[in-house]
Amino acid sequence: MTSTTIFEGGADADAYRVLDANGVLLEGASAPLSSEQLLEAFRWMLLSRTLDERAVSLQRQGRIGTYSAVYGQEASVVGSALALDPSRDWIFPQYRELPALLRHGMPLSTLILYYVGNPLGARPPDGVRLAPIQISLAAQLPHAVGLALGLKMQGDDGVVMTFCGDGASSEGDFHEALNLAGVVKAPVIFVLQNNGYAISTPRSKQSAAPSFAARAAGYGLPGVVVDGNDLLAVYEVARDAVQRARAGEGATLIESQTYRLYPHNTADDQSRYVSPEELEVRRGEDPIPRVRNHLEGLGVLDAAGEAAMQRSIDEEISTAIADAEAHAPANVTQVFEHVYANPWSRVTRQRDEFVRDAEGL
Amino acid sequence: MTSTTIFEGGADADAYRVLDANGVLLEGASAPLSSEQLLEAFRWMLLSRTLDERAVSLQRQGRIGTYSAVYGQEASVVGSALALDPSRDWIFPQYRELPALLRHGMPLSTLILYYVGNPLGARPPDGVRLAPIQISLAAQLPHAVGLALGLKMQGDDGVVMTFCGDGASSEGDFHEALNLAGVVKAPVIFVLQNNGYAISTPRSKQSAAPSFAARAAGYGLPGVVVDGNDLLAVYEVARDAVQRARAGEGATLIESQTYRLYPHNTADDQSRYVSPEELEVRRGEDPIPRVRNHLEGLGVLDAAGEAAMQRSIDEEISTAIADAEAHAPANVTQVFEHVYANPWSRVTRQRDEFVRDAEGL
Amino acid sequence: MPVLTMVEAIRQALEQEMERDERVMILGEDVGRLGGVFRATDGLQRRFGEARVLDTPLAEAVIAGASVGLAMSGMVPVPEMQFLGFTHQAFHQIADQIARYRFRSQGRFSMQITIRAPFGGGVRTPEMHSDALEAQFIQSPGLKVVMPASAYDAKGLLLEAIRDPDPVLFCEPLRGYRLVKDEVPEGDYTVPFGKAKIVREGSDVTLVAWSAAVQLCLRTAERAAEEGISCRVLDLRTLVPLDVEALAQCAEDTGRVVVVHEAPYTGGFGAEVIATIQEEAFYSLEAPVARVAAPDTPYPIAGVEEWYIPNEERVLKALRRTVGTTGA
Amino acid sequence: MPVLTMVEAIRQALEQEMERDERVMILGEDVGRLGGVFRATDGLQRRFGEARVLDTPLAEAVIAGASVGLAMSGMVPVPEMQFLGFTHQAFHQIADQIARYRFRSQGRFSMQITIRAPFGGGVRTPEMHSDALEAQFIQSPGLKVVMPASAYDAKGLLLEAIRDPDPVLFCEPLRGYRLVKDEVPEGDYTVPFGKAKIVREGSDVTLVAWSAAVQLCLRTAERAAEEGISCRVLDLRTLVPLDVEALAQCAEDTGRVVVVHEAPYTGGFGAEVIATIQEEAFYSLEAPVARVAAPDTPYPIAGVEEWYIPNEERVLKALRRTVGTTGA
Ligand SMILES: Cc1ncc(C[n+]2csc(CCOP(=O)(O)OP(=O)(O)O)c2C)c(N)n1
Ligand SMILES: Cc1ncc(C[n+]2csc(CCOP(=O)(O)OP(=O)(O)O)c2C)c(N)n1
Ligand SMILES: [Mg+2]
Ligand SMILES: [Mg+2]
Repeated sequence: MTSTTIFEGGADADAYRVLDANGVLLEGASAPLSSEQLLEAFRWMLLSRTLDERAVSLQRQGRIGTYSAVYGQEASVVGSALALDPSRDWIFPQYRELPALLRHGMPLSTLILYYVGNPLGARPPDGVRLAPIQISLAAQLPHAVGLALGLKMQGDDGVVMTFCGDGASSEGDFHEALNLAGVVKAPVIFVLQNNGYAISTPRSKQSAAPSFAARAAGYGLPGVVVDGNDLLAVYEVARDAVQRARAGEGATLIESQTYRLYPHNTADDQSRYVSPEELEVRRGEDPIPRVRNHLEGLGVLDAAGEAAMQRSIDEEISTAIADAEAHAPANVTQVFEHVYANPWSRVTRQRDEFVRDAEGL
Repeated sequence: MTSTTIFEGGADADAYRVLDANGVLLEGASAPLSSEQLLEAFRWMLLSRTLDERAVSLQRQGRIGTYSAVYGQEASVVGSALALDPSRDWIFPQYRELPALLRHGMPLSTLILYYVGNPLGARPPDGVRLAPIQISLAAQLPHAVGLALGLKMQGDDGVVMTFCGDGASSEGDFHEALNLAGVVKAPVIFVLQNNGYAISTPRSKQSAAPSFAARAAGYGLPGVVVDGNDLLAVYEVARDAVQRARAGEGATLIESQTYRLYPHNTADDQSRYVSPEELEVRRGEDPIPRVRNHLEGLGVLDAAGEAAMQRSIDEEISTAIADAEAHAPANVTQVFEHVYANPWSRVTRQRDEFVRDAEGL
Repeated sequence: MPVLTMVEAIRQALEQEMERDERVMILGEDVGRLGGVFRATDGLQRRFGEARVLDTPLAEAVIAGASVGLAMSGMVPVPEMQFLGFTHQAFHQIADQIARYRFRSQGRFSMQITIRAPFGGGVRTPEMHSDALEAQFIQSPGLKVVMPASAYDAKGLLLEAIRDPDPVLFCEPLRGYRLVKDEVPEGDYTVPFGKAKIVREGSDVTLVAWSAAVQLCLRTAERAAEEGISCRVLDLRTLVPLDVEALAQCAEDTGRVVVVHEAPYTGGFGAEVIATIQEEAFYSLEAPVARVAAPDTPYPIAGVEEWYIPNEERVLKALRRTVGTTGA
Repeated sequence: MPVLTMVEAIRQALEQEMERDERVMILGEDVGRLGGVFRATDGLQRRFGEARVLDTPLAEAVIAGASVGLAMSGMVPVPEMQFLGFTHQAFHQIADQIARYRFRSQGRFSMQITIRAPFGGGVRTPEMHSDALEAQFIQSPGLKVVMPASAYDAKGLLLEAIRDPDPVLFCEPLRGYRLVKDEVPEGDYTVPFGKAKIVREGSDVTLVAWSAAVQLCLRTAERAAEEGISCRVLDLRTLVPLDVEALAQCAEDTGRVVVVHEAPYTGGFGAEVIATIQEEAFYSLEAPVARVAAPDTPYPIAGVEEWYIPNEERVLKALRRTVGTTGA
């Protein structure tokens, strides 16, 4: 396998940027977030990264199932989610947006329960405006449009943000959803995280489009390309899209150009399709040091401050893992619950029999 | 139902044109077709129109099933098909492209057999590079890409043309097919006939895109908008796309802006959703008088010439109808033929039983 | 009581329910100004506006998929698939999203969605339009599958479906739209799911059917009576939930059963009817349960469809064979 | 003879057939450089090039749909669906296009296409990945449905499938990929469709199964033997074509039958097995045919799947009940 010099992933030269590679504000740019907001964002990013590392090790120990890390995409995910108001806005995730879900109100221990394999882990608490993680790629996009339309019909001023990958964007559902969103002017923001790969399939084989944002014009929507490793740029672009949606101006497609620094998931072997050179280059574009530098430049974060932050994160994660592992184990009745609001006789009979059998064992 | 002044259908001001509304070459334009080719094209258009009228009346008499007329779209269909070489190129139709199929080698009597309800009517003769009429909207687009890719892999210099409607272009298959065509640089031409309606659904409710051709950029393909009622312009645009495809430069999306002057099909009642004013305006853009004027201007057609042409067309159609109606009626074995190359025992048993039963009746 | 055709009964149910519950909305291809290609939604857009009777782009997956989000937002969507055959374009949204969203979200989100879809042969319309695909949706737990055979049931079952918090695939027989006419109360009523109906009494054999095949069975039962065969006809009305008890009871009462459906033979819902009967009433059966169905071939073009779909002769033949057979 | 795992046998079949017939090509998500998420196509792109082992965009409908055109062009496509659950995204292309294109074109175009798709539970992978959807494809006349249970059959049936001018859905059990190992000839051989195989002899009862459930039945038969129940195990191998004769013969020989599958109970292919048996061998049956299946609920998350999919205890229970029952 020869490594090429044209790498997959990373941001185009003309992608929207606020920070330079070292986290310094570009000339003429102004920061769209206050120092407190920046610190909050940085903590979510750090929490996400720490969680990834812990989860990968839990998976190795067999304590949780297959896990897909956010690693490398923290600015893209956190920057987008920060533009939302959790008390009125909704998120429809794919599966690689954990810090967005947490910030939106999903308890960490519940999320871990999901990875442990307990059905209850999939349930967002009442009031948390969040759809379950989606396995069927791009299937969440039509849902997001429907919910946005429903809010609009009912005079609710909430907006909907939905995430999908560069790979998922090749599905028919992507097209049908964006087209409908255009026609009904649904208050929805499509965040397409282009992280260079769909499992092993590189961006260049996913589409011949110069950018995924170029697709927006075909639906009468604005399309934006943003450097997905620039937290401030992602936030700004997302905030504008949310404002437009809330103002009744309809949907936006945001292509957030980032990079998946970890393998697809804990079962994947990245070395089969990513060259060490490419990985090396992309590691240099890690969004976390970029925000850290910016915060240090602002004088609102130093090594001691970050260490304290890290300690509180470690503790938060440990507590959540302990809570999830202390949760009552899943049981046979969960196979039957919430299938129907009104289950029919055969299902009820099956449940009774399965429960009896399980007790008999 | 209030009629609006913004009509659906018809060509945008900036659509590519060669002829003016009266069939006169625009300044600086040159005709891409010789007089003989123009006469051939005109004859196909006239044949198509005559066939529509005959078919509608056959349907009223119960001699054929539901029929979708080409009426109004003759320049769009014929102009596109003329760019193909039937001895090496392929067509994947939707269902509203009859003259293209005929010109490509489909016998008229076979087509009529299809409308009569005989399964054999769906079979293009061996050697005719044509796919069957497609009922499932947009499903033919992936097929066309696959065939184009297969030709390319085998070093065959054929190209593939496939048609779809403005309505069909909202299907997920449209997106998946164009995206794959871009990636593999398939020699395929997508002719999207935007005739203003999908049954009753107007163009404006089908998509908020400024043009359907605007979608091409999202697949890395060239997209062209052409006045679909201008035979010469359609031909020129299609010819260029065919040349590009044959030269290994990949696919093109052509949006041919035309208008469906008849109801969707013989079961439809257009007056429920099209205002008389709109229809009146669009009738004035009928492509047939436009070519006729052009031919008369060239001095290669006069009233007597057209009358002779019309007579030969009438005769051709009458003969084809007579042939189709003289064809042996469909029989029960046709329910079972060509389902499997190697039918399994139960199907064979069913066939034997059904045939016995039918004979017993 | 007024006599309505099935399509009129369906339209009436939709109109009354939209009137009663402002969360109810319709979306689909050509449902608005045209009133649907079969006029099932005729006049509803004029009455309830373009938002609640939404003409969508031509894209079945997003019609189904948007319904998921609409339901989450508190609306009660009644999407129309122009033909059941085109549910295939939306299969992933129906089978994997609508059917399972309650389960996936562990009860957080209800999918109060009724997908209406006409289907069935005998009206000279081509494949995909005519295909009887009900069996393909049975293996989608979470989804209910409703198949009315009369105008009365069409209204009552549709009102039940729209009000049911569970998602429903509501299949309407094309052939019945205008041909089936019966008395339909003007007021509000529902027909419960999972209760099959004996639409004709008889003692020698039970004909089990649903949707348009019920009329075929009734006609054939008349002819069978002339031959001295007394047929009970059981209309299942809903396939999920299945009225297991009624099937067992009929098998016990008549000892012989013939199941009739328009879908292909192998793997059709007739197989489930047989499996259920032999599980529940094995010792009552005096003869194998016979199936009358389309052959294992695709829906053909109009010129040959008369041979394809079950007809009175084929049902009669199965009846004669079943009744002529004596127990072991 | 070399002992191979199922996934190795599949890879070998693909490699040998691509070698033998240059029209054969593979397309799908991650089939190339990665060699497929389960390594079924490992090394094939290196050997046969990027055109014949094509990494496609992530879009199942066009993977299936392009295969139609590729077959028309004279290629022999072997598309891979990364998981059977994602055939739902391509359902319209598989059921309405691939399955029917020969019929629709009246024999003009052959669909020599083999769609490979892994599926099945017990490997802690989530819904859609684990769903056993075979019954949903039975009502697509024109399509053959193949479900190998051993490495030997996987290779032989796959070679048969690729060479069959009819389209085949070839379902590979995830659980068997690495766990099932048996002797596989290195050379060329095919296993014919429609011939079920008795994989264990027995006289009291027949266990009917396919795919991963065959191993479950073999293990359970061992335990049943300890209880004095002698089980025959019949591996159907292909559902379409169905070996009707073998089913009838087993029912005649053992008088009692239990059918086991991973898919949900209602409307699963078990119903067809039962319907066929009672049609063909009604008078030989000494007890109702029992079904062991998943319940009528969606495939659940890993923590509860052990209760969901059939296990030895549930099969044993059905065996005891069926054998304990005496004829009427
Ligand atoms: C419809 C569907 N097809 C295939 C898969 C298998 N699959 C899971 S993740 C994945 C790649 C997704 O890539 P992308 O959308 O770019 O997201 P990323 O993993 O890069 O975040 C694939 C093919 C799936 N889950 N759903
Ligand atoms: C997948 C699918 N959905 C719905 C239909 C029903 N239908 C047949 S024609 C049609 C309108 C097609 O409009 P368009 O693509 O613009 O083509 P036109 O009829 O205008 O030529 C519809 C909705 C279908 N045939 N296939
Ligand atoms: Mg990606
Ligand atoms: Mg149109």
